[in-house]
Amino acid sequence: MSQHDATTDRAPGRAPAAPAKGGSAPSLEPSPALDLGVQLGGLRLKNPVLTASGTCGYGEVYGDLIDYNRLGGLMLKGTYLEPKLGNPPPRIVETPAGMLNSIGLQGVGVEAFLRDKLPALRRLDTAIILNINGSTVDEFAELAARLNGVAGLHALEVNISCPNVKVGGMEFGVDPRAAREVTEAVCRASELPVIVKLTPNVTDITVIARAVEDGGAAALSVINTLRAMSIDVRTRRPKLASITGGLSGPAIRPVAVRMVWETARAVRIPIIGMGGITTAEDALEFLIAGAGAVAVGTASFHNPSAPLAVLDGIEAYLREQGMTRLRDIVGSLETALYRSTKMEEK
Amino acid sequence: MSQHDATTDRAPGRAPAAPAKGGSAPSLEPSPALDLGVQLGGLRLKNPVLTASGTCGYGEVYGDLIDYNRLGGLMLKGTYLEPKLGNPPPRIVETPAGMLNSIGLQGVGVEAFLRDKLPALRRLDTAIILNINGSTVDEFAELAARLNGVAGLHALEVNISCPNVKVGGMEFGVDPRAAREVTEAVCRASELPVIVKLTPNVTDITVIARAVEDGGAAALSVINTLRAMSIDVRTRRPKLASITGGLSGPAIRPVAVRMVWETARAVRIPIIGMGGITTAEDALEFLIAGAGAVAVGTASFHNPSAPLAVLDGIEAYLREQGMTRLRDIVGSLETALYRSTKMEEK
Amino acid sequence: MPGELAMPAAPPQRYHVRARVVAHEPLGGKYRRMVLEAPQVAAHARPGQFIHVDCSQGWVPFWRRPFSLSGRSGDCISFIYAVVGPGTRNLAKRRLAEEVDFLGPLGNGFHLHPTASPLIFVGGGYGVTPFFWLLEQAAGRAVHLIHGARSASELLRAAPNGAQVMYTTDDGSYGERGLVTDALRRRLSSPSARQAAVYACGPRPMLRAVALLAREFGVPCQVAMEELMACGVGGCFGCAVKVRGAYRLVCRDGPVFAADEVDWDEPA
Amino acid sequence: MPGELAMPAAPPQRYHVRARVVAHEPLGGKYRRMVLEAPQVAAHARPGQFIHVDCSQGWVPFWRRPFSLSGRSGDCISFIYAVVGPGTRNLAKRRLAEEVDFLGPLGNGFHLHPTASPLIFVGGGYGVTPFFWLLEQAAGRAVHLIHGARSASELLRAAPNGAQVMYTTDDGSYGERGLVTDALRRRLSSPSARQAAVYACGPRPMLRAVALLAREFGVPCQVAMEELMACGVGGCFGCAVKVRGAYRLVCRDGPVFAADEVDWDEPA
Ligand SMILES: Cc1cc2nc3c(=O)[nH]c(=O)nc-3n(C[C@H](O)[C@H](O)[C@H](O)COP(=O)(O)OP(=O)(O)OC[C@H]3O[C@@H](n4cnc5c(N)ncnc54)[C@H](O)[C@@H]3O)c2cc1C
Ligand SMILES: Cc1cc2nc3c(=O)[nH]c(=O)nc-3n(C[C@H](O)[C@H](O)[C@H](O)COP(=O)(O)OP(=O)(O)OC[C@H]3O[C@@H](n4cnc5c(N)ncnc54)[C@H](O)[C@@H]3O)c2cc1C
Ligand SMILES: Cc1cc2nc3c(=O)[nH]c(=O)nc-3n(C[C@H](O)[C@H](O)[C@H](O)COP(=O)(O)O)c2cc1C
Ligand SMILES: Cc1cc2nc3c(=O)[nH]c(=O)nc-3n(C[C@H](O)[C@H](O)[C@H](O)COP(=O)(O)O)c2cc1C
Ligand code: FES
Ligand code: FES
Repeated sequence: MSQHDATTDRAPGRAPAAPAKGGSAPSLEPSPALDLGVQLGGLRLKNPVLTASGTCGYGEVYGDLIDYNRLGGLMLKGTYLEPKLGNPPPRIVETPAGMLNSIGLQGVGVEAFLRDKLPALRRLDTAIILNINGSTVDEFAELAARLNGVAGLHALEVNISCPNVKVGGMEFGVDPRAAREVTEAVCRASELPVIVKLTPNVTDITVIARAVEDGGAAALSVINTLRAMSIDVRTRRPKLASITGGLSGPAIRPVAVRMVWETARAVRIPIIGMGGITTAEDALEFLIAGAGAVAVGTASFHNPSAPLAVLDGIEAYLREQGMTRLRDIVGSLETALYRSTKMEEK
Repeated sequence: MSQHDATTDRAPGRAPAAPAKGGSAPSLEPSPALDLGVQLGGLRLKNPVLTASGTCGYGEVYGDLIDYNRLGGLMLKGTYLEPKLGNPPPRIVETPAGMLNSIGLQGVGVEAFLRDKLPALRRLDTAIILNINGSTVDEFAELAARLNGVAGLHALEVNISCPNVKVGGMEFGVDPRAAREVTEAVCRASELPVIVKLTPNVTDITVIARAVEDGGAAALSVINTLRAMSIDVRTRRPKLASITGGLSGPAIRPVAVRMVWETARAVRIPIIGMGGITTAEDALEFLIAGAGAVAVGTASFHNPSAPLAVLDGIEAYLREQGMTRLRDIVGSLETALYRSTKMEEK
Repeated sequence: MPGELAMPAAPPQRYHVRARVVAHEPLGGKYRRMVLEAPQVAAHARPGQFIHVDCSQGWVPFWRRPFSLSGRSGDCISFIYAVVGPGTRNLAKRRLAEEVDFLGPLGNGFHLHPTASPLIFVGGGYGVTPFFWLLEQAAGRAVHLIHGARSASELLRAAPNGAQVMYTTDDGSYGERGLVTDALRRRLSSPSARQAAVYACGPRPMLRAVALLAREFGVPCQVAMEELMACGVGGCFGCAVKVRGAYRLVCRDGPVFAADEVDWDEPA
Repeated sequence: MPGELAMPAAPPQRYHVRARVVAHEPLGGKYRRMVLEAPQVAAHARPGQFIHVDCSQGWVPFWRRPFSLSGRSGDCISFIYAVVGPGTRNLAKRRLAEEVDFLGPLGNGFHLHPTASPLIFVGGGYGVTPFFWLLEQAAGRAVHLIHGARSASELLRAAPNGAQVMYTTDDGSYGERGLVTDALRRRLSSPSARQAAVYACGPRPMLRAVALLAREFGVPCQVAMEELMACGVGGCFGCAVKVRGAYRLVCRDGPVFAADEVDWDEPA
């Protein structure tokens, strides 16, 4: 079980250029250069650590508390064409080793994003990835098209966990045909690399993953939140106004790792792994299972420096293991021993 | 978040007749009789608290540490027609607020169960429910038939999360047709009330629940474990020899409550709710969501008296709320306020 | 209502610090006061702002916990908290010289009306804590503090200087029997209160009642609101309250809002 | 191998107790010893058995933690543990007179061969702790204790009475440089060891090597095994080891097994 490890300086000041403590401090001795670079379809990241969508706003949230320039990229808050009011409160619930949220994709809409949020992001030296949403396939395509030719945006992450109004609010992401259709529409409309984010609320994630790969996605994000619910037994009311919401945090990590592993064996496109990552060790589970990059979400609420600690720890691990390239560990899970043992048993 | 609350006497001795501390001690003043009885199809329980299958063996495990006679029933370890070797170790992993297991249904087989285990259980004043398993529909039916006319067995719980060898090892429980087929076969073969236990690893649990209801099940158990995985980053090997396993414990509770709530609205047969119950408050979430009874599983590993503490706490809650019958809270979730608010927003 | 009530946006300076505990004392009842040495935070904080404290042991509780600042002194800030659950129970165990990890100062803080008089502060339960500091800022002005709770044991009787203090308890176990709003109504009914301004912090039903009274009497009113918080810094959008028809974030846009801009009829 | 090595099944008496800490002391290195007052447990426990201790704070760690009993004295039992992770870190914070919640005594325990001589005890790292107690049971008989670890700081040098003790360290920082099995081989090679019996506790690779040596020299051998444990009482079937082709439970059927019955070639 990951233990909490506070990772900040005592009064680090704004936007510390030096890495936070807690992650391993970079050694001063010369050591072989580490190649942490990641190629996700057409998107190049300088290292594999991203922030997960919806947990760092439009990139303005933690910029004064951690140095975003050290990260591989920022996956921004889910955005629709139009501004969204979001769900009524209560919107969040604390659960064992996790939390529920039903923010309802409250957001400023694409025009306000481009006008008010993007300019500041252009000054960062990190990949900027916008999480896009729609209620119909056409909305997705229109939003993707609007983002063509926009400087400072490096990729789109398509959130297919949002409700499809055309089919009674069922998520796009649970139906392989709808998932593929959205993917194709966005890929057709967009000039940017298209990452599609899968929902874990399905019987077989590989079926959806393959549909999305066939639809032309450059990469996959795995996983979004698990649908869940919590009840206040005193009032006998749901703790979320929207009744159900999404479970995230360490509680779901074992499910996320399993889904990344399954998906990695089912598709050829790269995967961004996420779900409960709090430490480098957690992130390494995803990389070893087959993710080419990772995103840190809920953990940042507990510790804003969590993404940096994850990055520092991955570097330290590679050095310890005498490796020079991140890709040497991607998908390096050793299962042969166990498989053969199992067969022997039968 | 539930807090741990040790619930035992300081040296309680064997099989304490008095309730353990920690749950509320029954008041000595006369108070209106509480009706905690539960009717699950043809099965009558004196109260709604059961042990979850696979977490109390064949009922011999905790009998010296807690008084099973106080419980509504025991759901015993998963049993096949034949003895099963089980999976090679490692079989368990600790995870944030939970654990993985891949025991592989190690078990003595039905004949040894009847010969060696059942006689002692007949002396208990609690419902005895055997969890049955098979690799084919015929195996399920044969096992169910073998259990007809056996004294001291009160119901069967059909575990449809086990792999269906006829269709390449996919679980029966993820396919509505297979789920219904197994249910029908067992109901046809058995004279006992048939409870069917649903897997959470599906896109829409209500589809499976309805199929099983149509197949004739008397009640449903919701949920079994979530498929999950954990990796040792030092060895880069899976922490379970079987690579993936089942996630249980408090981590999954919000998913379990959601599934119970969805299922309760989709079927007319009663539900036994389970998944991460550690305290009475947790159990009440399931009852309010629509479960008619609850089962305590993984929590017993931490605290063998957890089922008794849950029972005591449910009683205390009912008294506090001035209620006299358990069924007054079953399905009492109040959602109207929230729903109307949400509509207003649109 | 006057424009001076519009609250400024995100605060200019926030820090993630590990600060040494320089004092930690029981205040009676469930209350304790903690003083932390945090020079930069102390330099930038203002009354009504809060800090978001890591109260966990091995990730339990999973979220940080927000506490209003109750004072500043030199390089130190202080807050007063009630021990009510797992987080505050852990916090209560911290000893002198140990370090506490927190984010702050967060939120906007109160803005005292430049000319209003008297200034009426209304604190329900631990909601009174920011007023201990706000009182210092109002030094020299006429201030009334109305502090209420369910019963005497939940009152914080750290009798501040320079204010007329009135206590209320629901059960009459200390001060006046009744609600803070009964006392507030009486105060506002006095002709001397025509130019008053009201500042309130406490549970939402109390704030709502205070807001309605302020509107009834036509005096400006600011309320410091509470919502469950995950991140505390505007990252999760969890702590929403409806203000003028849109959801604003208590941690970033508040916790202080102009009372008449809050949509009080929303459930929360 | 003689039938007397067959281990008895589930123990006759188990209790779930909250016991007062009556001593808790550092033993050097990462080691600490805890003494708990638990009359019923003390009355029924035997060397080689273990207790399953709730080391959690707010459910972290989620499982109890198993520790071998290292002794009994009157109404008290004791165990020695290394502080290595979250559970043992929490345990190390328990103070005198606080209560510790545990299940025990669990498992079967060692069974000393009635006539063998000398009795050779082999303890790797904290695996030596049950032998401190077993030594008392062997009082008056010829006993050799071989205790090894990676380096001096991991040795438990609580020099027991009545035994010849030999220390080994992998790095030679204390005692002999090498493995316990090097020392064991030498001991078994001596003609005086023809009627020896071997009792071992430590990491699986060590136990395997000890078992092979005992077979080579034709002497009886019992090994106390370790596996990750959730329940500790036979409820979860998690702590399986393969013994004579079937999975047995370390917590219920063990932790002590006849060395030649364990399927050592299984991965674990
Ligand atoms: C902006 C802000 C300022 C605050 N200032 C103070 C302060 O100065 N002193 C003080 O004692 N407390 C203050 N609180 C409340 C404090 O954060 C909670 O009491 C604390 O989080 C409880 O944590 P716990 O783990 O001990 O208990 P929990 O078990 O988490 O909570 C105990 C009870 O408090 C309720 N609660 C928990 N968190 C909140 C919250 N954020 N808002 C409302 N109710 C909550 C729970 O529903 C429960 O009933 C403030 C809250 C906010 C949002
Ligand atoms: C029957 C039995 C008897 C034991 N007796 C003692 C004893 O007398 N003294 C003592 O110091 N320790 C003993 N142990 C080991 C002890 O249980 C672990 O060190 C302890 O659980 C560590 O818990 P933690 O939370 O501090 O660390 P964790 O973070 O859980 O573990 C730290 C390290 O120990 C390993 N570990 C944890 N639990 C076990 C386990 N059950 N078996 C093997 N490795 C494990 C982990 O893989 C990790 O590398 C015994 C174990 C068993 C099964
Ligand atoms: C408060 C919150 C808001 C989120 N918003 C979005 C979103 O807008 N779009 C999206 O695709 N995922 C969203 N997510 C999901 C996360 O990006 C991530 O997939 C998930 O939380 C699992 O990772 P974690 O456990 O590290 O948080 C949100 C998660 C949280 C907790
Ligand atoms: C070690 C272990 C063994 C289990 N074995 C079975 C089983 O044999 N049959 C079955 O239907 N469910 C089995 N389960 C699932 C539980 O009965 C229960 O559905 C699940 O663990 C969720 O409840 P919990 O979180 O309270 O444990 C097992 C769970 C655990 C942890
Ligand atoms: S608490 Fe996260 S946005 Fe306010
Ligand atoms: S630890 Fe559960 S069966 Fe041994």
